[in-house]
Order: sequence, then C-alpha cells, then structure tokens
Amino acid sequence: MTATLADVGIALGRVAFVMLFVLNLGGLMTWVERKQSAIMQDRIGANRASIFGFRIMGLLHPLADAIKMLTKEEFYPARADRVLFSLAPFVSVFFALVAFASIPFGDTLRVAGREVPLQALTFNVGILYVFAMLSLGVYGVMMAGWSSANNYALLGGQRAAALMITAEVAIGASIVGVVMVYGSLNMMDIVRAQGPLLGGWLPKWGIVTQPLAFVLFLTAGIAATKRIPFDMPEGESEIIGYFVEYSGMKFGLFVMADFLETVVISGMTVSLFLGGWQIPYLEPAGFVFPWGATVALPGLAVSLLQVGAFVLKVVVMIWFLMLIRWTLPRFRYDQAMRLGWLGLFPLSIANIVLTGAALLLWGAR
Amino acid sequence: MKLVQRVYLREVFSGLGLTARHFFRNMGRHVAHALGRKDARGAVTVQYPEERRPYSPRLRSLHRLVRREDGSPRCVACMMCETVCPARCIYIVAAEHPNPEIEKVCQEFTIDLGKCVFCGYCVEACPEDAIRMDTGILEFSSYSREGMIYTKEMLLALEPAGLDGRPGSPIPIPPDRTP
Amino acid sequence: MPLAVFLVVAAVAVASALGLVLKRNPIHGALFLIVNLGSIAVMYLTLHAQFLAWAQVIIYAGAIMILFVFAIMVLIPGKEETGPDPLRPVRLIAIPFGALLLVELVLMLVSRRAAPVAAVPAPGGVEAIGRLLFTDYLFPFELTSVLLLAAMIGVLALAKSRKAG
Amino acid sequence: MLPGSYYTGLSAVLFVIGVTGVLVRRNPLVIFMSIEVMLNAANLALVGFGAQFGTADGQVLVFFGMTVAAAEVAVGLAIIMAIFRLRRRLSVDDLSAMRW
Repeated sequence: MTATLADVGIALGRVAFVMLFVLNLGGLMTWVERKQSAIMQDRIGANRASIFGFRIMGLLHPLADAIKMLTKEEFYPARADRVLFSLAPFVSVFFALVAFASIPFGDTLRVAGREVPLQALTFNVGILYVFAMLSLGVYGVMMAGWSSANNYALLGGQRAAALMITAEVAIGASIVGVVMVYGSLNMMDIVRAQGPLLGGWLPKWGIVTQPLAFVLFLTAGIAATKRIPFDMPEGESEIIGYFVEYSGMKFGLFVMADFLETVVISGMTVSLFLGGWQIPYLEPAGFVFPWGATVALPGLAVSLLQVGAFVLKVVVMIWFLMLIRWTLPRFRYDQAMRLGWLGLFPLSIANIVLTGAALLLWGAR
Repeated sequence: MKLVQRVYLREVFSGLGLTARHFFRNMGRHVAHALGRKDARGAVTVQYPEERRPYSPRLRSLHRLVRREDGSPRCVACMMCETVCPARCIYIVAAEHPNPEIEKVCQEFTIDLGKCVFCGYCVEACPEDAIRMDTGILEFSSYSREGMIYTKEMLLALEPAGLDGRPGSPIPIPPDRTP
Repeated sequence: MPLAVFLVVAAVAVASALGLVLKRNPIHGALFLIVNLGSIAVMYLTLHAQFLAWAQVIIYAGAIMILFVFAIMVLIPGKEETGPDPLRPVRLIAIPFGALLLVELVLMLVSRRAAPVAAVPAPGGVEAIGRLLFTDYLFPFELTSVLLLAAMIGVLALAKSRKAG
Repeated sequence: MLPGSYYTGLSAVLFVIGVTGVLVRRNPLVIFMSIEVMLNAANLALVGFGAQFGTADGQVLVFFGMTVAAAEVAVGLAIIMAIFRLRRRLSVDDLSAMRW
C-alpha cells in the first residue's frame, strides 16, 4: 500500500465530484421543480427573490429558502424523543447522499500512466450497495414518525415502512433481469456491457434488452423516493406525514433527502437502462461510425464527453420523473400496496423467468 | 373495469403526453420571448405588481370624498353613511357651514379601514354624492391599526381612477409604512 | 490497521447488542439492533465477503428490521415492561448463567490452538457463492425455497383467521 | 487478515448477550430481536470459519441462515400481532398457558 499524494488527490477528486454533483443537483431540483411545474401549468413560477434587482429566473429562491430555514426556530414537541427527533433528518440525508457513490459517471480514464475509474467507490457488487443505502434511508423517516409523538407522524412513518418494503421487493426483483443479461453486479461492468450496438444501430441499452424491467424499476423507484404518485407517507391533504412536527432546516433536510433520492434513482435508471455514460459510436479512441468515418479524440476528451453524456441523461431522467410527479394524482394507500404486491412483484418475477428462457434460447453471453 | 383501464399505463402515458405538450409549447414561447418576440407569452398568469388586469368600473376600492368647485367637501354631515355603515367604521363630526344655503359641513370625516367591509352602503346612502369608492386603489396596508385610519384630508386628496381602472392618485402611505 | 478496525467495530457491535438488551424502549432496541447488524456487515467486509455484507444490509436492515419497526409502531408497546416484575428474581438468574456460558465458550476457543489463517482468502464474490449454491448446496437451496413458501402460507393463514373470527 | 479466532470470540460474546436478552426481557418483540442477535453471532462465526479454511461454504450457510431468519421473522411477527389482537397486552408472562 503505497499511496502517493496524487493517488489520494485523485480519490478525493472522485468523491468530491460525486458529492458536488449530487448535492448541487439536489439543491437545484427545488428550483427545477417549481419552474417545471409552473411551465407545465401555464404559469411563470417563483421569480421574486432578488439580489440588487437581479432575479435570474428565480434561481436565487433555493438560496433564500436555505437562509429562511436556517434562521427559523428549532421546535421540539413536548414528549418527543429528542435524540431520535434530531437524528432522523440526518439519517435520511446521509443515506441518500452516499447511495450515489458506486454509480459510474465515466469510463476508466487513462492519464499519465494512471487508470482512474470515474466512480467514487469501485465496489464489485455496486448494485447491491446502492440498493442497500437506498433502503436504509427509510429509517430516518420511521424515526421521525416515531419520535414526533404525533399520531399523524406515526401514520406517515408506518406508511413509509410499508411502501419501502413494497418498493424494495419490486426494485430488487426487476434488477435481477438486468443483472442476468449483462452478467455482473458491478455497475461499471454493466454500463460497459451496454456499449455494443445491436445490428449496428440499436444501442444495447437496458431499455432495449429489458423493457419490462425498465417500467417496473422506474415505477418502484418512484415509490422508493416517496414522491407523487406514491407520496402516501406525506399526503399533504390527508395526513401531513412523518415531518408534521419538524421546522426549519430539519424539515428542509427531509425535503432535501427526497430530492437526493430522486437524483439517485435517476442515476441508477440511467446506469442500468439508458447506457450510463455510453454514447453510441464513441469508442475509447474516438468516434467510429459504421460507414467508415472516424474522428480520433484524446482520452481526456472522450472522458469529458462521457461525463457530459451521463450528466445529460441524468438531467433528462430527472425531468421525466418531475413530469410524472406533476401529472399523476396520488395513489390511495391500498392502491399502492396492490400495485406493488399484485402488479410489480409478479411481473418482475415473470420478467426474470422470461429473461432466463431467452438467455437459454439464444445462448447469450 | 376492462383490462386496459385496470393496467392504467395507457392513461398514464396520455396524461404525460398532455403535460409534456404543455411543457414544450410553453418552453418554446418562453424562449421566443427571451429572444425578443415580446408577443410570445408562455404563461396565462398576470405578473401582479408589474402587470395589472384592468379593473371593472364597478369595483369598490378605497373611498374618497368628492369636492365642490372650491375644494371643500360636498359632505353635509347628514350622518346617513355613519348610520348605515354595518361595520361602524365612519366617524363624522359636524360643524356649521359658512354658507347659509348649506346646512352643515363635516369638520372631521374619519374612516377606520381596519374595520371597513367594503359593502358600499355609504355610497348608496349618501344624498349628496359626497363619498365614492372609485379610486381604484387596493393596496393600502399598515403595520399598525392607527395607520389604517384615514382622515378627511387624506380622503379629499384622492382622485377617481382612470377609464382603465388605474388609480388616479398615489396611494396614501401611512407614516409608519415608510420603507 | 485491520486490528484497529476490528476492535472499533467489535466495540460498536457489543455496545449496540447490550443497548438492545438493556434499553426499555423497544424502538431504541430495534435501532440498536440495526447498528449491530450493520457492524456485523462491516465484519463481513473485513473478511472479504462483499456480497454477504451487502446482502446482510439489504435483507436484515432493509427488510427484516423494517418489519420489526413497523410491528413496534403498530403495536406501540412499551408500557408492559415499566411495571413491577413479579418474576424478577427468576429472571436475574439468567445473568450468572449467561456469564457461565461466556466463560465456557471462551475456554473452548482458547483450548483449541488458534487455527492459522488460510493462505488463500475465501472467495467472497457472487460467482463463488452462486456456484456452490447450485452445485453442492442445491438440495438445501431448494429446501429453503419450500421453507419460504411455507412461511408465506403460514403468515397468510395467521392474518386471515382473525378476519373470520 | 486477522486470525479467525478473533471473529469467533466476538461471535461468542454477541451470542451470550443475545441469550441473556432472551432470558431477561419480557417484551416478545425484544426477545425476538435478541434471537436475531444470536443468529447473527452464529452467522459471523460461520463466515469466520470459512475465512480460516479459505472456502465460501461458510458464506453459503450464512445465506441460508438469512433466508431462514426472514421466514422466521415474518411468521413470528404475525404470531405476535395475533396475540396482541387477542390479549391487548404484550408480555411473555401472560402467555404461559399452552391453550386458552
């Protein structure tokens, strides 16, 4: 173990990139959510916050919100379990933040004789890691629901627990098909295996090879983020949800955790089903088109293009998730349970069987 | 229910199509607006303080006292408005008018807008057409109750709104609301 | 370095297990148990059993403990153990017996010479486990699936019988 | 890597804590969780042994152990729920009768 300064620097850089990427995207999403919903509903959206008269399309609103929340009073309900009450939002945010760590944002970068995997943590079983972290986040919600000493919060916590198990079973079962097709639990390998083009033009992305799994995963993934149409744990119009008693930045952290989870789910969807950092026709040496044309590119430029492609795909995915969030009404609690256990779960099992049969038939891999 | 309805996926997609269509249409208009096509509007909402809808001529807004040619109030302190006011927010102190043709004049005419319910009965009741609610001013507010009390002088200074409903005179800002 | 990691994680594991046993409030106990399970997952990681470590987190922390916490939230116990305990003297006998068991186990471990570490670290990947699972352990594997099915039917029966009665 | 006896030692300590928890506590849920501690101690010992011998067999056994734990928790919690609905109390001392 001889870690030079450069190695440490590179490792820190990888972690920093992922952290900043997730945090910034999560912070920006409060703005995106307002603006996108406004545009979808023929409105303008938040545009009042200004510094010296500069409004820049309401981009200062997240900042204003943060300042407001930080300066608000911290409120503890009487009879609340103070330790758990303060711990809950941090648990929520922490697991949402670290979940992104093993999602690759670019191919291995070869610079100056070094190989830098563009991924914060190179786990051999990366999918399981993301999945595990995603499922741990619900403890923050359940702790919040329990410790608030409020029946509505408790109901929210219970619903979150039930929803999480439902979603998790479906997510796990729908991932299996992808793992079978690409033959690895390593996120980097899965993305790499999505590179080849089927018949010279169709990228071998997960959405092509596993269309059913894509729909199932996306549905279950939205359920895992507890956002509309699966926001029964919050349900503003019936129970206020697990964070009724929260105020100030602690409340903000719960909202933040939701946004971060959305980023994680879109990152996961992109990596598993939309080819991750893959760009069609882009090889490590540059573009190679089937009609013979080639554009040679240096390694760094290729990596930058890949990172750019990944970021773009994630942003588009977030846009799509927002579109769903602002289109569909909320499911009732029993409807969501029915959808999860009688719809998603059996279908994903069927998908596994189908995938296995197809792999046997065509002897893929 | 039919299977197609129960699967729900088709309805999801048609809903997504609708919202996505709105998104792209409005986004295009916003971009066109930013690029200089000022007639392209991506939203149907009115940006209130900068843009205002024209008010109806029948709108009941802040009161004003109508003046005679010499600038004195038309009010003859008959107390009709004070009597009819359901909120009892009008306070009149009467005085002799120098002109013997006219019976009285109001020495003080105070409206506590913190109590006013804007029913318009005072305007209906006035036999002299001395009080009207046609200033078009809606934005009066104060940090204190005293700031909501409007005196005779303030009410006399107000002008009727223009044809488009725009206020004809500046909003009387109470002293405690100075920024 | 590995020793330091081991000691810290072991301390966390023991402390959280003690927390589970000693804390009155069951929800605190459940959260301590989650910490305990997590530290055992870290132990698996130090033993190069990566797949097992994450499976531990997903299955135990992600599913089993959520069920536990859910059950605690639904039942809201916590009053039961605050009252006087008529059987307290009987219960306290457990502690000397527990200590005895510990001594016995430690003696057993010490009496055997510490086995040398295998030259080859155990393969911890999915492939090794999967290969074993579908060759040497195929029959137990199938039995487990039957067990799961039986458990599922049992739970359904338990949940249904209430409604009828 | 550390000698396997470290792991088995830790596993022994955890196991004893679990046993004591089962014997001392009155709340069936906590007893159940103490059983989980015992199960995990056994699992840890299995993985430790597996590492000693350089095979993955221990891990496979742990895999089975987890499956059994999942099944056990599902059934056990259902039973506890049923008991709670019947008795409105949660204490193992009330459950000494084999039938009622």
